[in-house]
Amino acid sequence: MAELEIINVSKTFGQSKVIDNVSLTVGAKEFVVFLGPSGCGKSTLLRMIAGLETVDEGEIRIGGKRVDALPPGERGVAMVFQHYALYPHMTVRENMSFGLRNVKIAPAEIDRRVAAAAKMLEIEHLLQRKPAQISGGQRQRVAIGRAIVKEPHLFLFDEPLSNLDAALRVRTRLEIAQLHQRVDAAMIFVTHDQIEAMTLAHRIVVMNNQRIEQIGTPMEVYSRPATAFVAGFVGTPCMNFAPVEITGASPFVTLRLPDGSMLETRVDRKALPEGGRFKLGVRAESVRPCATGEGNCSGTVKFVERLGDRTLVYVLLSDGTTIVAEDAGMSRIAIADAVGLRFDSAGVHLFDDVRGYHAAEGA
Amino acid sequence: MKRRAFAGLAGAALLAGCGVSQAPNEIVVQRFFGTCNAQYGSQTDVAAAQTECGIITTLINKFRAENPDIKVTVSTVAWPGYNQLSAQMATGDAPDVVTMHESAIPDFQSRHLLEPMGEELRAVGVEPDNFTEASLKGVTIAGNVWGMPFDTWAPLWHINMNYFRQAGLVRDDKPILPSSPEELIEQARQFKKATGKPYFVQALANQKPAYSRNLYTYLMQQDADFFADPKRIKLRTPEARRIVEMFRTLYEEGLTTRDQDYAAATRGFMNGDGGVYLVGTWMIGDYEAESRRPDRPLSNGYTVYPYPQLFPEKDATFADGHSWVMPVKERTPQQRQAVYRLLKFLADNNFQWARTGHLPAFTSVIESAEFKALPYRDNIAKIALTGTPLPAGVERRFAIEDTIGEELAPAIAGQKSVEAALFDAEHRVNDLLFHVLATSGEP
Amino acid sequence: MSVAAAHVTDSRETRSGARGDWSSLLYVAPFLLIYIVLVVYPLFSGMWLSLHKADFFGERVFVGLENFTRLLADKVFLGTLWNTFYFIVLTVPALAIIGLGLALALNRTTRAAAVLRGVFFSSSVLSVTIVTLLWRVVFIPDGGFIATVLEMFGKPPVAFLSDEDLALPAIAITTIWWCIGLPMMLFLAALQQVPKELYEAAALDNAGRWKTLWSVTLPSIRRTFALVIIIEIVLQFQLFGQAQLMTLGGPNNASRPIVLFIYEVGFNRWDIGYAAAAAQILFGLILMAALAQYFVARRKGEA
Amino acid sequence: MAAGSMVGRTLSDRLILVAVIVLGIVMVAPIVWALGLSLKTNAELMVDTSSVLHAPYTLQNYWDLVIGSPVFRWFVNSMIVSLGMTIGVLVLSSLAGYGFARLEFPGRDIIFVLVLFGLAVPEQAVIIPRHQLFSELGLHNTYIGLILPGLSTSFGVFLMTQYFRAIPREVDEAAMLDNATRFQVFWRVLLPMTLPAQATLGIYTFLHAWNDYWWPLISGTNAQMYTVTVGIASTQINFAESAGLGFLMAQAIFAALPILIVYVFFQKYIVRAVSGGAT
Repeated sequence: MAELEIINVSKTFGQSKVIDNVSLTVGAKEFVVFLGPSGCGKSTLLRMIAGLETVDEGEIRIGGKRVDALPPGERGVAMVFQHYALYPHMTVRENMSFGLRNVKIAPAEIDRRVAAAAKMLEIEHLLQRKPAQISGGQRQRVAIGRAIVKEPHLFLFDEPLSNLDAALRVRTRLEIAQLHQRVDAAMIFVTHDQIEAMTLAHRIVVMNNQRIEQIGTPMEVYSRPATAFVAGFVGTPCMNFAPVEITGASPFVTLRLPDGSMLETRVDRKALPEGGRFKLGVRAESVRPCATGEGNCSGTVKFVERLGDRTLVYVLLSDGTTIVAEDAGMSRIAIADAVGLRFDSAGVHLFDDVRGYHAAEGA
Repeated sequence: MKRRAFAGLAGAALLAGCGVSQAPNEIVVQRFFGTCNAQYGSQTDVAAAQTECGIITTLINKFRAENPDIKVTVSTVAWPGYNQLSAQMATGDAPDVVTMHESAIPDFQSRHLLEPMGEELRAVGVEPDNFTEASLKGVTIAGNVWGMPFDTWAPLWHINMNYFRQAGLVRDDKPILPSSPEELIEQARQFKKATGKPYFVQALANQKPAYSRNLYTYLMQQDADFFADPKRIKLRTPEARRIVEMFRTLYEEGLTTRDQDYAAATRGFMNGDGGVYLVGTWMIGDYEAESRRPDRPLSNGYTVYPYPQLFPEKDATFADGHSWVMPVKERTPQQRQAVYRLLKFLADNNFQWARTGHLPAFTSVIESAEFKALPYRDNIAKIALTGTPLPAGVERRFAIEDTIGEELAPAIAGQKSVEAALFDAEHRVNDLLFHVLATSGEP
Repeated sequence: MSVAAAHVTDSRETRSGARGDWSSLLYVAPFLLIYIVLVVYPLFSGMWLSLHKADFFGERVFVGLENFTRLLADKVFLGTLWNTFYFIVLTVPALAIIGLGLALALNRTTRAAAVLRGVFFSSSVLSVTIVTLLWRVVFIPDGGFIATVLEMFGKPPVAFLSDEDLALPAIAITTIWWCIGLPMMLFLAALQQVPKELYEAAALDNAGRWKTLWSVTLPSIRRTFALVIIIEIVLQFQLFGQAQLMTLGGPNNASRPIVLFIYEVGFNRWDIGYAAAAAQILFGLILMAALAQYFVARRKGEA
Repeated sequence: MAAGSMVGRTLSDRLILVAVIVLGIVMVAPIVWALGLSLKTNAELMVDTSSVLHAPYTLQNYWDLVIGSPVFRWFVNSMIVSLGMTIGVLVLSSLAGYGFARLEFPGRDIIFVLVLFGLAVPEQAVIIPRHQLFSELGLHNTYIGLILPGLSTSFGVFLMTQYFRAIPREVDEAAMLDNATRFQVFWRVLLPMTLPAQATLGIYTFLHAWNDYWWPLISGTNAQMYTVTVGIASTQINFAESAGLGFLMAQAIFAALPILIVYVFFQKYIVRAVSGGAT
């Protein structure tokens, strides 16, 4: 059953559209991540679900019930804010029980829920402290605890990890994943960090320019990006792009790279629209350095990035295009080496050069 | 916070009802002269009391004791209290009877804020014919009596006879006083040479009225009609210039103390800072007491005189007086009667008040043996005749005094030319009077 | 006045979490009511009054702008403008700087610091009547406190309150003495808010005392500094009691502030139309100062 | 400086301390002088105020105060007026500050600017019409009449609005998600967070009210309604504060003492409250 349905929702602030006709369904117990650059509308969409922003057009349903006219408290959702938004004058216990007391839940029940949540989050020893007296990571846990005690069917996280240092961020990320295992609820998590998105999500909703670019599982988004934007936003390093010309007859197209070298693919000529202009997209992992003359093209090594398990090689083609290729961890390639590049045709994507949509892939 | 706010509201509601209402037999007496309840709060022995505050406090205590049917509420105000009184009158919350300088009466009378009192005073046996000339002038406007005079006061020459003797300025146990500006400066120089002290002790700092009063006195002595038209002052005259220049010379030559304020000058004279202190009647009692203490600069060496006549034209001294007036107000017959009973009582005890140093307001008292028996009163009794207020039609006299004083101070201290100061003073006073709204005669 | 308008908000906001409705106005209404009755109405009433030749006791004649032309030709009034401005220059920076200095010096937990904080605050609770009485005793050249000290060094006494050049500075000193408690307290409070980590970081960076003060402490209390300046300008613009009780505006109009002028004209001379006109000019001046401050602050805030 | 405590006592630390102590002596000298004056008989002071420097001292003035001075009454009046004004300003400013900072209503920004204009309105510009208005409403010589004008000042609204604006909106939103009504958001969540501003505003208002002179002088004209400031002025004899100087000082000390004691004992909490470091 769908926990959350967003149907043709739009919103404008003054002249500018901030959400443009978005539809989305989130299933029960699903973990969905809204991913996108800042200003793409992901936070606004989250806040609309929470009831903190109005909905100008369209519908939002939670648990089958239309909620877009309800105040935030009555939507049965809980939210964890970017800056935690703890009440500084209340103790941790009071912070966690505030919402429950407002809906007149029996004190015994409140105590039970707070105790359970505190135990789960290992913050039992902090219950009598105030937010100013605990660390950033602890505050994060309290903010999560405040959401848990409400026992909602939908959790909303608004970039909750962005204020933590790197180590803590990884740990908390894991904990949120574990939390999702334990609670019987759907979660929506907003972030601009694709690693968070990839590691946490059942499905990722990639947003850009007030619209959804793609909805899919992490692997779908990674390996079959729906648009050049998605392809460029997800994955490290960024996908290589290069304008190409289509040559060669059927059945498969051959691509002319900007430096003039040719790349044969297994893309069906008929699958491509006539007369379109395309660009090549290929991830570094699908490009291997080789001896000059052996690969599809060649160039000069501009920069070498050693990551331990693999090595990224930045190769400058003769026309000035840079292609990033991946080599083994123990690669001996050095700057200024002349290398050849071999493209794995299965990893080749073609994108409409104008509108950016995914036109074809090599597999 | 919730509780606090509630308490605040409840308190506010309570307090709103806490306005002050007056009982039918209650009269509110508003006065200056200060508070001295600690010493005199329960005293009724008027004869034993000293100082303005002590005497007026015991007088009213005594009246209360003798008239248990009247409730007298005393409200003491900061001197002179006219801002407060104006505010009260504007709000219709005036007291029943108030102390008022005679010089302030025209302001309030011209706006129909005072009741005429002549007839009713006469009815309780306080006969205006018995007022001294200075007092009668002070409370009479357009033939009506607008207040019961309480005293006449004037600035005087308080003299340290010990220094005068040292300077050779004593003859027949009396001080030799100057009879012209030149002589004054001559004697002052002689005094300073002999004693090393300045001739004059003056409160020149923060004290505007003193300058004006000196000017008034010496203009009057020259018979200069500087207020021929009560709406216009004339100060750009040789007469005025002569006076200011005289004080300027005294200042320049160090023949006066310079930077003392009132308190410092009052103490200074007591401690032997100079020969003559120019201050009002109210200090006589204190200095007389001081002169009876041993081993003090004033020991057995104090006397007091009116301003000596420096100009041959006229023997005159600027004078003012304290009086009791009744603001226009609705009163029960009981209250009205109570006010006049109090006034009668105060009139009957005018001698006691005169012990402060002020001159009595009643001829019978001034001529009485008991008054004459008070020290130095002989010397100054003539002020009851020579004491002269400004002409009756002049309004805003406190403001005028301040304005003139403000302009004369820098002229005397040499910070401004005499000519410019007199010009500015005249201009400012006339501007002030020009903008006093003409009021429509009698009520 | 905003009921109809509030309804519009209503329809827009009920859907949102803000839940705006007519009750929004309930929060500001109590203050607005008092503000309108006790400030706005009297202000306009005062403006109207300033166009009249008016007596304290009721009679009024419409004279247009005469009061204003008269004011601009009134040497005494023009002098008060200068005096007021000069007084602010004398007091406000001094209050801010001394207050800050004291706060810096006393922001520690020792017993001595606690006592001294009490000492520096103590003058604030004295009423103006007493403060001026005390300081007259200090300033008076005849046996006054300063004169006595000068005398010990063989110097002649200085007549602070009757010297044109010294009267206003003397009042300023009195005022600083009287008012130093509040800025000090505000700064103390602000200093307590500066996170300790900042000092630790500065210490690790080997920043010296002055460097720390300049680059850590001061930037952290910027807002308090602005607050102190605003409060003090508003307060010192309204100088009244000290001048009235210490010098009566003298000598030679050297220490009369504009408020004392208004008071004297209104309550001593009963020329309330003229007083009202002077008050309007004071209002205009403070308004300009406030607007200037506002724009400067805003520009800085945006930067 | 906090830095000083970490580095330990240095020479410059001590120099600063010495400077502050010297300044403190300058600061306290006039008060000690006043205390001295209050311990001398009036007669002695009339002759020479420097007699303060030596014995004999007497508590006579304080005794006189206890038996015959209305200073108690003035003190109570001043307390009622100052506390009333402080509470009133805090309540009104908090409500309005929240309204201007957080709520949507038409004309809000314009109204706020108009309220800010009030910062520029000196009391003198409105005092005469205000006085006439209070006459018509019969509010003179009532506590309400003394308190109300103080409630109209824009400063508190300005301060509270700024403070509310500085609180992240996330906090309101969290509370809304916690099912708090708008009033609860204000009362239970935001208001407690403004304690530092409340303390600042409260102290400022209290001192301002305590030292106010002009309005109480012309509104509370009945001797029963005098505040300390007006009352002390009223005891001065015929422009002669030379007489009764000791008694005057005793009254002043007496009137200032309770507040001073409150400050000295509670300064830790006051400063902590103003700084927001409340426990």
